[in-house]
Amino acid sequence: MNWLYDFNYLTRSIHESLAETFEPATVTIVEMALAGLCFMILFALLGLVLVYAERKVSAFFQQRLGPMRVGKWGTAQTLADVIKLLMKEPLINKNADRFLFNLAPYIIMIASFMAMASLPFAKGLQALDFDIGLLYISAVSSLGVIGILLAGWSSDNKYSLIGAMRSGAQIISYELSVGLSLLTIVVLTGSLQLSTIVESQANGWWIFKGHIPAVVAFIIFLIASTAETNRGPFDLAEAESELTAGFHTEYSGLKFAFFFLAEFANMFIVAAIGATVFLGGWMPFHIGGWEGFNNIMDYVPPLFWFFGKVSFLIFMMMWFRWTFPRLRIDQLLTLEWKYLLPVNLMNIVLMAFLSLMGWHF
Amino acid sequence: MGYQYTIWILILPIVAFVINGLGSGKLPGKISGWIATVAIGISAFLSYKTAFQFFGSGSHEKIIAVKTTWLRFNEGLQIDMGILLDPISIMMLVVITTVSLMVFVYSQGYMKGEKGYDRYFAFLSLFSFSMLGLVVATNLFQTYMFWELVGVSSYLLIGFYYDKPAAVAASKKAFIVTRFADLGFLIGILIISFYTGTFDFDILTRPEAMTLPVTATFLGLSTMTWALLLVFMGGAGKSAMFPLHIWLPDAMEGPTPVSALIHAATMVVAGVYLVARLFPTYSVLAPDALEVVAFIGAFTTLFAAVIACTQFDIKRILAFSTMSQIGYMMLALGVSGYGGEEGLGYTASLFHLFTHAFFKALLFLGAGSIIHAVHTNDIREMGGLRKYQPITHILFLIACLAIAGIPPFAGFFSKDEILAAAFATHPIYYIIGTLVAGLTAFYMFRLYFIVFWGKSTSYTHTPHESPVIMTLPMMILGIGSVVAGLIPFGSYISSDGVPLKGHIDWVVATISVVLALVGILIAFKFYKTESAKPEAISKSFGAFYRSALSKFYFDELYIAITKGVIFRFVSKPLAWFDRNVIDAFMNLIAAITNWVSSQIKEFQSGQLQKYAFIFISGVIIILLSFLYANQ
Amino acid sequence: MATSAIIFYVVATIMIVFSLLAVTSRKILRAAVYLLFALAGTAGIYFMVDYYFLAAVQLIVYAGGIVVLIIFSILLTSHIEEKMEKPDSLKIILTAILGLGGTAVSLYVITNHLFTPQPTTGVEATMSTIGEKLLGYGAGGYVLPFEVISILLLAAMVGAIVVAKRNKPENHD
Amino acid sequence: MIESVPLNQVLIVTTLMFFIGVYGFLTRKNLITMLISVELMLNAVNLNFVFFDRYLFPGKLEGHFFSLFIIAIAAAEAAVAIAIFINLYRNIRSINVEDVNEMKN
Repeated sequence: MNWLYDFNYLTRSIHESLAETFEPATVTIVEMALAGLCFMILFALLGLVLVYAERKVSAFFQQRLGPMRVGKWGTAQTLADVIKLLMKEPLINKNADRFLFNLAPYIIMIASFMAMASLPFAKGLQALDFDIGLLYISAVSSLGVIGILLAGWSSDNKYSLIGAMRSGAQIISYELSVGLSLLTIVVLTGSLQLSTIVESQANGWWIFKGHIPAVVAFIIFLIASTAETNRGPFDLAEAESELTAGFHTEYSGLKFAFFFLAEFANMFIVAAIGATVFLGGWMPFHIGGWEGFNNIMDYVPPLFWFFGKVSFLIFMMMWFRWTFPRLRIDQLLTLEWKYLLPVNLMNIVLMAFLSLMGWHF
Repeated sequence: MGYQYTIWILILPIVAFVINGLGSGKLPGKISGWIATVAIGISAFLSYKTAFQFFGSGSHEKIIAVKTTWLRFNEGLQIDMGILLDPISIMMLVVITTVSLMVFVYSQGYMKGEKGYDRYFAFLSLFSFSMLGLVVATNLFQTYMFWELVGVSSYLLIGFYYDKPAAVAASKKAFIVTRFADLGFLIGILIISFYTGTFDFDILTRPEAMTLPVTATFLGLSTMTWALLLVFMGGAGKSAMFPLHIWLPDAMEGPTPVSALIHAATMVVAGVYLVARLFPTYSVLAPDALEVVAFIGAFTTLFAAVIACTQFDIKRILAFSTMSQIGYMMLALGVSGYGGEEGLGYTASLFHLFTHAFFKALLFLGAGSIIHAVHTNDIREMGGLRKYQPITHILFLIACLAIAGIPPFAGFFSKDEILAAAFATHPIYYIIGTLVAGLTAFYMFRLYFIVFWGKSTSYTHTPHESPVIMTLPMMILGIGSVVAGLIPFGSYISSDGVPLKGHIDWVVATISVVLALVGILIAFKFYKTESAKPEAISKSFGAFYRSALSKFYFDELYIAITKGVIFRFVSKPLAWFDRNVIDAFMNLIAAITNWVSSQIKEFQSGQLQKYAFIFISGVIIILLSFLYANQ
Repeated sequence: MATSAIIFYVVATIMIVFSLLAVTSRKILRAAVYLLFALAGTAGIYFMVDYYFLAAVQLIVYAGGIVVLIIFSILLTSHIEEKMEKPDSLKIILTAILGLGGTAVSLYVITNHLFTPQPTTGVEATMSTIGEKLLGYGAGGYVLPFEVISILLLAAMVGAIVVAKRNKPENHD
Repeated sequence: MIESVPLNQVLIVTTLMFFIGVYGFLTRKNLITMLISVELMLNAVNLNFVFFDRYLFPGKLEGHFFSLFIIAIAAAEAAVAIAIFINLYRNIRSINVEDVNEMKN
């Protein structure tokens, strides 16, 4: 059962067994393929689970049942939806730029994939672990906006274009706050490497250890990452009453599914980042001095801790979506540039001061 | 104890100039006047201190108090800036600061309420600075620079009322005439420095320097003679010697205190000072030049005195009188020899300069006081002023007696020495000098009687005595006019530094005093009360009188020469040449440039991509050539 | 042939092809997207030479920043139906000759020059060394250019805002 | 990669990229596409710096920092350039380089 706690055993044994039969170059390729396959499966599963979760959560908040017909408690509803989407005819506008139109969803997907590649799911379960981890994630996640802009432009549709512009402005703006709130914690860890960040929380999560600035940063992170993923209450880019469906109005079938999937994947990614940076990643919950309690917590495998925290954050974001009314574009930008960003800058200075004085735990 | 503090004598006025100049129009009330006055007052105090220290020490050697190198041409030739102290420069310092201080104080009353009060005191301070710098110059070049500065301040002050066309014209005239003279001065300096390799007075006037190997000749005279003549030309321009005198009468357009300071007591004697400064050089290397100095001096003194007898403008009379007196000084320098008793003329000249400064400044300030009271310059509109201005009257009388050479007033002693020096060398000059002494007494008392006695004119408003701030400086100068002659001048200042025992030549003195008394008597007869006699006598002189009244038509002559000859035969052809040859050449060049640029303007199309194309092609070509060269 | 070499050749080919497409495509947004691919390829090469930080910066600034800016400006200034006119063929020929000539000269130099590596013992391009060097003021520190560039960026930001700001119509009431 | 690909070959890539940028800069008329070409050239230069640094002076990181600063400056340049383009478009309704001749005459 060791592999449940440290995946290094598992990966090492896979690597060794492969190395016995193949050449080194082939080993590398095969390992890459395997990792890719795993991520694809994860992606698909995420889509299935999260779409179902969203429906159920929205139903919960609206005091109704949600999907109940397909499968037990409607569990197979998403699967049915997938089949429906696959069967749909892919339509393209007459004047649309076909190449870009087809390219856009892939760019968004690729960006999500690349970001996911460096997430630490559990000890040793991390595809890419280099010392620029957090920077890398914000770098590749910033690529997604290009897909949105391309989609909006190439659809040859005014609503799509306006939706894309709104979305682009929103993502670029809130990327700043996300990055800065993460930097607030990086000041404490002294490293961008995700595994190091997780290790540094072995004796307590940063949200507890980092005093008030960490809490402020966490709140800002939650708000900004919700906005960055274009989710409500910041989903004005696809405000159906104004813009029908925003940048993906013209998409149908599988490509629409890609956008849909990418949205949930992005939600997962930001939740995972938040969990990793603020909530200790796969580290179990410990309370200083309570040896027995801590031992019990250690028995829970890291994978569960990680997905538990991520689920909590995703639940929070869904909660937001179904509770808050939608913002106007000017309110959206005012919130970012006039409130979040200045507060964030002050906060980071404060945190640097705390870190310099060694006042954190 | 050193003399380093003498630098403050120069610095204070320039500081006052800067403050007043920068604050012009912004300084409150009359503060600018006080700034300037306090500055010059401290300068005056320091000058007296210097004088006591220097003359008290008994040595009359030259002292370089301050010295810095300003320009360095080569190892041998460099231009210094510094302060040279010797008897004559200290004497000049005392004179300038004293008269300046009096004039500054006086001006505060005279200029009260005038527009440009700040500007006036700024310029006056600049003038004081320049004049002080001029007299303490250690070398010819520094002299020249301050000489020009003096010219500029004079120009600025003559043209002080720049909204008056006459003042503007007068300032331009003064500037152009003196500039013309200064050109000679500059050439003279260049020749001297070329042959001697130095600008330093210390070397130039040292007795050893008299053996400088100056053998080159030009037109039969040695180059040194030419050079010194040219230097004298500069001096003559500043000192309004014939024939460069024409600017001085017109310069009276400036404010009267300015005339007192610049055009009577200080600047106009700069020429005398310059010749005196270089006197050993003149005396040994160029006796011929001294002859010229003497001749010009003698001619001017007579010439100006004659004109002065005929004028009616109070300030012009004084201006001609000034010319006449400076002519005296030049005459004395010209007849002087170097060393011992021979050098009497040198001492006399500077002595007269000294005494003249007091009484001529007093005369001008008195004239200013009168003008202040009656608002006119024409003496025919004055008369009987002794009742209204008793203090001015007394002081003016003292000054007149002093200039007329009546003992025991200051002018008597200095004039007597000049006449004695002339008597000892050139009898002709002596006769002229004595004659002029009589004429001087006549025209001064003509002025005096007309203004203060004469008919009582009815004034539009009653003239009043000037305020204390104006009469006080006049009183001090009045005291100076009385006692200045009693100073044993010869024991302080002599041509070779050895004290000269001053004594009065009784024969000469008696003759000149008698002549002066005769002049006064005639003036008394003619002008004490209104009479027809002057009219009749002037009629009997006929053409001579009329030409003297018109200043012997010199202004007209100059205009005729410049307009008729220079403009027509020189300037016009030059202008033609300039327009049709030089300009045409320029136009040709411009046309060629125009043509070429129109041919190549395609390169400047404003098209960024063309530029980039050419740029990158050039880079590749250069790269290729490097490759080829490295093969 | 080593795996990394194969990957390099593939990436290099992609970069060159997309560069060519970026400068020849007649649809402006496509040109921008091709540029994005070329720049992303560059980032890949930075990854391959172990300059992770530079690669991430390349992605953030170039791909995520400049290309997004360019796409934004395209969205604001062009329409989807616009197709850029083809430049006149003389211009193309002249420029192609110039480009080929330049390439030939450069390639000649590159292939004929013997590059000799300097055996230096140095530092790895890890985050901490980069951070220390960027803010180091001793030998090998880059704090001065770092600060200068921060000023430059500020100036560029202010300048861009001022230039692009729409002048408010003045209210004369 | 450093061991398996010689420097000459990687430099060929950057050279090609650079001159493709030059070609684009000279033939394109739209200012944005010209900017794209400039970015290509800058990118090629960056690559050159990195390659020289990595191959010839390993461990010095000088080329690395050069590239870093070039990227920063390119960002500033692009921001200002695009601000100018947008203002230009607002004023003359075109971002064609040949139409920008209001100041000429």
